Amino acid sequence: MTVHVRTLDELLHAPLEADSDLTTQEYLVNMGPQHPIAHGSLRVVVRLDGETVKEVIPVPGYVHRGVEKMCEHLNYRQVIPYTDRLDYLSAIMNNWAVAKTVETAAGIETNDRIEVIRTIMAELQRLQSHALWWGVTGMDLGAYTAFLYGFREREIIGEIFEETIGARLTMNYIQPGGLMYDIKPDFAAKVKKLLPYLKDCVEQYETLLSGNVIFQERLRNVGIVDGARAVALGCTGPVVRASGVPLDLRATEPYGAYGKVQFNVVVGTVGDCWDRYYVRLEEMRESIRIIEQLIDGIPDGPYSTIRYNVELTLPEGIHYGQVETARGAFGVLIVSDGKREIPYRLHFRSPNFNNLWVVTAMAPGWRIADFISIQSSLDLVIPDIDR
Amino acid sequence: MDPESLLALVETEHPSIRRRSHADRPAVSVPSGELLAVMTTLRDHADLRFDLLLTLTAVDFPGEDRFELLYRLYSTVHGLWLIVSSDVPRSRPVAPSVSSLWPIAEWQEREAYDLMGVLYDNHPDLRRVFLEDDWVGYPLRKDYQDEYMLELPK
Amino acid sequence: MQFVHTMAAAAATNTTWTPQTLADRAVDSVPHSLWLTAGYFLLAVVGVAALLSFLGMALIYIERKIAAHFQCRLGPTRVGPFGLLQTLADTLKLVFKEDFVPPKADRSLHMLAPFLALLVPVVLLALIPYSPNVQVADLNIGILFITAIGGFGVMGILIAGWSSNNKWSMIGAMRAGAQIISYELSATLALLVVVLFSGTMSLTGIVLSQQEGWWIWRGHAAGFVAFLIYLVASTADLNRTPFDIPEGESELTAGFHTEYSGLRFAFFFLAEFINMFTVSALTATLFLGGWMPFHVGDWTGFNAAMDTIPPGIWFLAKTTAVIFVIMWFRWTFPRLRVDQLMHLEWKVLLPLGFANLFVAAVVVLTELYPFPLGK
Amino acid sequence: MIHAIKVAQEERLFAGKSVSVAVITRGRPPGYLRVAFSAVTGLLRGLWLTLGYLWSPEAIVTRQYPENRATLQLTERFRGNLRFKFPNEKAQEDHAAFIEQLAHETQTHAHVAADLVREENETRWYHNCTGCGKCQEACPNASIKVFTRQGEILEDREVDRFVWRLDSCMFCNACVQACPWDAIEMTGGFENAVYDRRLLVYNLNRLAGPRINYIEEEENPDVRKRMVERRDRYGGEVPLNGFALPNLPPVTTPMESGSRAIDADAQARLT
Repeated sequence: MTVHVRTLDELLHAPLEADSDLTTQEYLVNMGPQHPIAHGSLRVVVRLDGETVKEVIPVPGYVHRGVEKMCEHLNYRQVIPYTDRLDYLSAIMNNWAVAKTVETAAGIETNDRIEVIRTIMAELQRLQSHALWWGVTGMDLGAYTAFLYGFREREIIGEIFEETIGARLTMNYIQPGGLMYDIKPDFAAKVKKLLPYLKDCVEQYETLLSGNVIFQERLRNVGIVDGARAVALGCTGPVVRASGVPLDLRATEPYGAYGKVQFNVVVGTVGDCWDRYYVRLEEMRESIRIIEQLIDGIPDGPYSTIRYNVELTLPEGIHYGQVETARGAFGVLIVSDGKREIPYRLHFRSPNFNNLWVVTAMAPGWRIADFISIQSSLDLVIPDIDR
Repeated sequence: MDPESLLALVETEHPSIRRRSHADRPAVSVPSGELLAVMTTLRDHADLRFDLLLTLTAVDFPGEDRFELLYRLYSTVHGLWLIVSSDVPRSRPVAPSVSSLWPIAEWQEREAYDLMGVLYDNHPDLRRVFLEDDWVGYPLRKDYQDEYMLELPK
Repeated sequence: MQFVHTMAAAAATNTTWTPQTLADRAVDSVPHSLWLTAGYFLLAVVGVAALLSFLGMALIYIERKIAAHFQCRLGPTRVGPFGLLQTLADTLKLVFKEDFVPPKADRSLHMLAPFLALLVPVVLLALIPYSPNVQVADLNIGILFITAIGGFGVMGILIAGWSSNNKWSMIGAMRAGAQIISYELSATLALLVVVLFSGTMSLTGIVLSQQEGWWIWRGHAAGFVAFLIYLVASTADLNRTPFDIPEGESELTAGFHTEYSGLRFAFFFLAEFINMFTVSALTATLFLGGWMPFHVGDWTGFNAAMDTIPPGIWFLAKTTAVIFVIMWFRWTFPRLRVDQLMHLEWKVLLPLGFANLFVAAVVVLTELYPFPLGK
Repeated sequence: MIHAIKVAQEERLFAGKSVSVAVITRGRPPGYLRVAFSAVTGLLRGLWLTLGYLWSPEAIVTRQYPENRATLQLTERFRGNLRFKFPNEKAQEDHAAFIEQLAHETQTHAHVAADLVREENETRWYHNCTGCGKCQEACPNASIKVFTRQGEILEDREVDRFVWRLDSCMFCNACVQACPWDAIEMTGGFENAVYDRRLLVYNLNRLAGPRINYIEEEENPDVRKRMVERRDRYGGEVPLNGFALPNLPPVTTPMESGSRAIDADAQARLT
């Protein structure tokens, strides 16, 4: 029995056919790694017939850094700053995934204060991520002004992070057994002041893009994928929720303080780009709701239950932990040999890597412009795909 | 369904599987010859319906001459979690592809092939994902070496 | 101003007053002195060239500032006071950049295309009545000429896209061809409404015909609808958002001018802005009364006050207003898809344009103007 | 054309439990005219929103960065350049004022006072570091190398050079967290652009010697003086791909060709 291994060259040099009665030839174009839609450096080879997409071949790897290999030489605390650099728009949530896995495996207890602060920070980050995504989607569809509005909100939330954590993008905030810093005394007041502003911003987003007929036409009924197919294609996060599957780890497997708060899992009905767009917009409102419920009663307690320099060794075996980031289920799979304080093997289940695959099923049959809408509605962060 | 009855159910369907010790979640170990049959049961059995393949990866154990393939499954119907593991020999790392059951496996298996060198049989399009086609070796293997790497500790 | 009054009165009383364009003066001066003729021609050329470069830079600066303030930014502030010299600095940069021609491109056509793209708006600049007596040439078939020359504008884009030997350029050029040719129809239909109303194709004649009220409201709904159709269709002709699919940055990187750099890229850039000015000036001339001051019925005092503002200022103000609207569209709306663009033209604008033309014809035949012509 | 957006809350059974979901549905406003009307008003509302921003200069968020250095406020926890904490530094911040005061107090000429200060000034650089190397162990990128030496007076290991590589630092704050002696901190410094990567290697300590409290317990000024030694720059090897990781030897092939000691010219710019 032999297993046939193919190469990209083989694929790209396959003969191109004329698909219609007219003798127009199909052609290949490279959307990326240097292309405005690549949002980083993702290469997608698209086979086109005129304006119509026939096939999509994603070719990631341009920011592949071998993080998993690196992590085999780092202890669990040192792994966490590297997770910042996977999905950099969900840095805190990625930190949380590792911290949670280590805590569960090593049996480290945390307290309510830690969990509540983690939840608030994660939701602020989700807001930040969705605000930026909203702007980027606007830019992809030609509304450049939206891009700058999205960035403005992102920076305003970033200021809260900077005050508490000292960093705006790569935070390394959530540590096994606690947090890197305690919140400042005026943190709650500042967040409470921010929330009405953010609510107002979401309304502005509605006015500028959601209510715009061109925008609706660009997204509605484009790139439809139904619930069962989305699940089979490994989608998580807003992508699968837009198809009507309420798969949200915050609700199905509550962690942190999510079990104590009331919030809705936002789901769509059709599973097109519009649903994926609006699910995120509604999620911003839900995030604001979650923060509102938690911000008033942050319990007292220490901000870390273990000392920083304590040796963290996980028991032998497979440990898996996951959180719902802004883009879907981020999982950490640690295989520990039980002897050293570094993982034997560490694997990141990144939501973007899995969400990217759905584009091969969604895009064929649509036009180039729809391909832009589809890829934009997936909200891909390239370093998380490549790891 | 609690983890215990889940494992019992899987065991009655496929007696050849073993329960995994050292796992913080329900986990089973499957002989690679039966992997596809077990996976089909897991996906299609009315009480299981594991329809979401969250993670597919491989772990290298050069000392024991095996790759351990890890599959992490979730059932959106019953809310069940399961880790399935299967060993393939390191000298001949061929495993059946589960891409016919979960389309996403096609993508994830390509990653496992690219970085670990596990060959998936009946995979529709087995080629490297991240690295170039002419890359020599599989970087996540424990004995991987190239000229740009730090030396491994003795 | 007495001057405007005189002319308007002359037009209203059907006396034979003809505006003096540069072309007229040049022709008139032939019997007297050929040097004078040459001088008039030189004046026309220098005037248009000066206007061209000034407009290009001014409009780019204005667009940047407006876009910045729409987006809660400041825009250029570093070069010169208020960043006024930023465009100049950028132009200098573009001049000194390498003029790159892709190895497999059709070299001669690749180099020719930017000039073709710039040619059309420049020719049209000559037809616009900026003010009474400030016009290069007043053709009695002005509208026909505009339509004919305007249709030629797509050639530059098509040639640029084809000769670049780049897939993105090619797609962009094909999109541009389809789009501009389609929207030319609606634009022409809207122009025809004005021709019907004013009974002349000469641009000065059209301006003078709006003495009693601008066509945008004097032509019943038909005038207003024609104005809207022309605004939309000309924005599409300009390839500006929401109709910028030939460039469509996030789709086609830069569309038809992907392979252009340096001065030749600057020419495309300039062509876009000059085109915008030309289109806005035409909109102002045809629908908003050109250099005519704003008058309201028999409010004599108000009308006299309006007359004190020079006609050139009126013309500029109206043109600027239209330019602002076009920029406003760009910095608010997302981009249409190709098929939606075609849908809008062939299934919405074009039928609406025909219906509108019919209504306009009825209005003209029945002479049901809201403000009767001054007799 | 345009559609209306509705969000309805309901309970849905999913994955074996009841989940509260908000379902997004869409409806078409009845009638062609109504659709056209809401399409046009939608466009106009968007235009109105952007126009509002055009007219409100207070909404501008631009910060004129290099010009606003004087007023630029970074937060207290901002994670910029790493530096040593010098507990005595604050007391001696204003040199000139200190010399003047000293000259006045001791009734001497200014240059004598300045000499005194130069000696006294060493206390300014007393630090908290014991050279335990916890930071070096905690660093995920091997950006820190603590060279220790055998102390003459205290007969204990003490810090000789504390070398920090900005070029491979990712500002994760692990070293600061790991330090048991509170000897280092991350500051607001972030303007680090240089033309040579080797200039991004910093020697953080100014004095090789024991921790501040050991020095200050010593009462004999001469002994104190012998306990410390000036350290200005790091002139050692700077492998371009990092120091050795705690449990890995340094790189031997082939990128090392780029590694070189800092030349004298570069050293001059390092301070």
